[in-house]
Amino acid sequence: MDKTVADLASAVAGVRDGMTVMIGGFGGSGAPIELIHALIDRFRATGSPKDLTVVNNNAGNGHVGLAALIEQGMVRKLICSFPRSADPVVFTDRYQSGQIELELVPQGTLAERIRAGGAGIPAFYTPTSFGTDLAKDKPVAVFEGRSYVQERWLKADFALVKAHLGDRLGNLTYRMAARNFNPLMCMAAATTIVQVSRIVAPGGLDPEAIITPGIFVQGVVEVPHPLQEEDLNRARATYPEAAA
Amino acid sequence: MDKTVADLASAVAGVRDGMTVMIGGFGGSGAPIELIHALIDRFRATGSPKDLTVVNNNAGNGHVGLAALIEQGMVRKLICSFPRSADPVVFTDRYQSGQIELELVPQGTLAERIRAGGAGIPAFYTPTSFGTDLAKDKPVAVFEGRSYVQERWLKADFALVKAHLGDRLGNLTYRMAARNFNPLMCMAAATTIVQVSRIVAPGGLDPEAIITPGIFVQGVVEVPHPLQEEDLNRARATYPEAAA
Amino acid sequence: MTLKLTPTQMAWRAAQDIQDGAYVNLGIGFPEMVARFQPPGREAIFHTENGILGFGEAPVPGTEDWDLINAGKKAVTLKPGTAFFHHADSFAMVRGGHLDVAILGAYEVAETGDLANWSTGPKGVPAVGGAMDLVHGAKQVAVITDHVTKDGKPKLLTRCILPLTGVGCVTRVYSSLAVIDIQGGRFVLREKLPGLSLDDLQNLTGARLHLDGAVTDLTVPEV
Amino acid sequence: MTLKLTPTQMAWRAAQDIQDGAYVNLGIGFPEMVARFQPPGREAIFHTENGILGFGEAPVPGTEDWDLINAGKKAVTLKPGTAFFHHADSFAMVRGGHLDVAILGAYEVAETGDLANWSTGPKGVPAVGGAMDLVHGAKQVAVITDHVTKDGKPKLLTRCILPLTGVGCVTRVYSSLAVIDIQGGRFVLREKLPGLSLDDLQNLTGARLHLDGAVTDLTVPEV
Repeated sequence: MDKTVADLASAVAGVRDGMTVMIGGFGGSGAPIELIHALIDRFRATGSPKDLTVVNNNAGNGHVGLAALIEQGMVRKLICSFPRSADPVVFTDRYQSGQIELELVPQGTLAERIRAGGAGIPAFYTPTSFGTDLAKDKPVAVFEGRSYVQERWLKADFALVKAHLGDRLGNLTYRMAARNFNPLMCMAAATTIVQVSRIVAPGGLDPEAIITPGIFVQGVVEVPHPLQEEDLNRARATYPEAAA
Repeated sequence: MDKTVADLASAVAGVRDGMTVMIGGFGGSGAPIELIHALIDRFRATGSPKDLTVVNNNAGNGHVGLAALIEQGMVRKLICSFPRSADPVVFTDRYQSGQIELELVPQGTLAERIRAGGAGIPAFYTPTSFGTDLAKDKPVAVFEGRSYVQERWLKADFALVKAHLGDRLGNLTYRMAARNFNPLMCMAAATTIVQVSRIVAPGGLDPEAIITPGIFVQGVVEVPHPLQEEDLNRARATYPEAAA
Repeated sequence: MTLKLTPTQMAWRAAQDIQDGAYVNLGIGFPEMVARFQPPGREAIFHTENGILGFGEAPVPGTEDWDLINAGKKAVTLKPGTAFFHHADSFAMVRGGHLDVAILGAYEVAETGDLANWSTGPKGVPAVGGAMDLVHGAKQVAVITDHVTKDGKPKLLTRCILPLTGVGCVTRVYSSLAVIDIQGGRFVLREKLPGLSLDDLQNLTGARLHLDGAVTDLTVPEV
Repeated sequence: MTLKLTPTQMAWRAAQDIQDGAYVNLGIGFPEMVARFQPPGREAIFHTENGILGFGEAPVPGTEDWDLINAGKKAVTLKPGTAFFHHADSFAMVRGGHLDVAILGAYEVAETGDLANWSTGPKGVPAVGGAMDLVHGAKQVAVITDHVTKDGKPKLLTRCILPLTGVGCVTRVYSSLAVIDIQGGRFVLREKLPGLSLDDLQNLTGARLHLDGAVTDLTVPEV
């Protein structure tokens, strides 16, 4: 069994028009910038994939990564908790002109819905959002005298994930707070594609410290020195690079 | 902040009559034998704690650990998935003579109910047990054309847990498959008491490899060479030791 | 002529259907033997409910580590790439549909795919373990079972009589006499022992056996 | 005489109530400043939604690691005992009641404990983050807020007008003028700025202030 993929283009080749794609990261930490840019490259060459529904905590920052994906017009709908950032102009403009749909989900509910999708739990109850506009039209139930909102699982066709180390079986570790939504999205997608800084031999990861066991992963591509969104934005980068 | 406790007797001193106590382990692996025996010592000295509701995957094996706790008559009710073992005579006798109540829960549902207790999720839906005797009287709902059973969270007054290494903040690692229910029970109990093989200084555990962050732990006691239930049973041990 | 397959032979037959790279959970007891018969060149990855993925064979006796056991509480070993996780993550793998195959034992299987394998009735101490989870989790749920009970009564039935483990969950039966798929609420015969007539097999089966294409010989080496 | 506390001073006051060993989540913005003012001898452990427990102060500028940030996307540092975990575990800590204190900002707080702090209405891009989770998770949910809006209108009300973040969740308010508990659906005044009369404070408050024991002076150093 070998889940390694030779290059970024092959890694994202399965993403098609209209799919739901979970993209890991919290702001720039744990954001799989190279995988996102590979999707953009294909779209610019072939016109596809487009009409994507993207699940991410945020809505991009500046003009790279998720913001660039949105800027290209590839995203029809965004499911997120916090579509604001230091430079949210790309999402804000499209949202306010009605070019992108937004499903706003409280952050903990978003995480739990994704986990539920991966764990085969179609619905659960949470106190979060009870009595607020975000609970509108959702079933409510009382347990032990307290009111809870029913939330549904969230699944995806693809997950694009950034990890730190990986092996050919798909076992993964993460780097500090870049872990965030990434391990959950690995569980909830039919096909999970991961960029790692280094591929190690099986046994090269401590079995006690593997955060994502390989069963949740379908493809692993090595990206040795991954770009960090924060660094790109401080350098005012855009993707694709502005014409020279 | 220092959660370390000097000795086993102090560690279990808070467990009182009628409490619900989660006890970690799957069979003997991860079973906190010394903490259980400390409870037995107190019961034999003071007549308390008794009328306990115990949550464990199993029902004890032989005459040590959980089996010994049951043999002492301290357990009123057991919530478990598999009350059988190589030597299940203690539980079997008491169950068949009506001296102990049994709530049988499918293993994955048991794990998820405990996690839900720890995560503030009062209820969730699972396909497990739909259409079976174990779903009797439980609400059923259809999601996306499939039927699911509603299950409720499970919480406890105390959790007795076995980990491998721990620090004074309560951060824990486990040893191989001795992890099992232990990290979940840490989350679901009002007071979690952990026996570890060694207490290390904060920073002595890799922050990427901490399985239970200290927020879920209230007490840590060092038990340097913990007994293994399987070894005790192979030596036909009993607790307390048969009179010489 | 083979009168019926041994449990070991059923395990061998079941092993032939496991693809390279498949994630597999083997139930306690006979199904555990499936791991011994992986065809050369295929690498299945075994999952156990108590939190290990990719474990290896039994250790040399005397070298057991009792923190490294499978769901049957038997000692196993590490392999390169083994991963540990807690019970909620383990059953997320099961319930979430991440396993390719689960192979379980059976008291009774119905043509509807219903399975009874956890309780023989109100007597004794009930125990369910992970069986009710496994039947709903894996993409394929296969059963290894004698075709009939010790008293010669059919175990493949129109409806289960014993308490159910799951409804409509079994997809394939490896019996001591035949390989049978469950499709659209029907038993579809795929393979039977050579020398066993279709009529004889039908007489030992508590529900109608349907044909859908050729029935091939179920031939298994002496293992 | 202090006319009103600065946000930094409110943060200082809130910090005085955090006990040794408390697990604390500080909302994005002003509440983050609370961490600076831990009284000597007390060690609170800070939680951030994006998966860190027990992180340290901001790093020296230029040494930031952008994989080590807080929920406000600001760089933080490691400390001995820091632990990382994923988002579902992070919100299990929140929703499961494991935090002792959450300190948040507010647009409006009602005497019922209702909080509005996520949306100023249908204009603009809505964003909620973890606020709706935090208000239901921590044992104490405190708010740091100016007592009145920039236009001088009360932010402490009988009922919130803006979209709610949570119902009946706030237990204490650290305002720029007073410290107020919410108990049994009432604002109970605990401390007020010296020199500010009860009548003047009541006039700046949109719901009745109740007394329950002595009202002490709210005295805060210039921080």
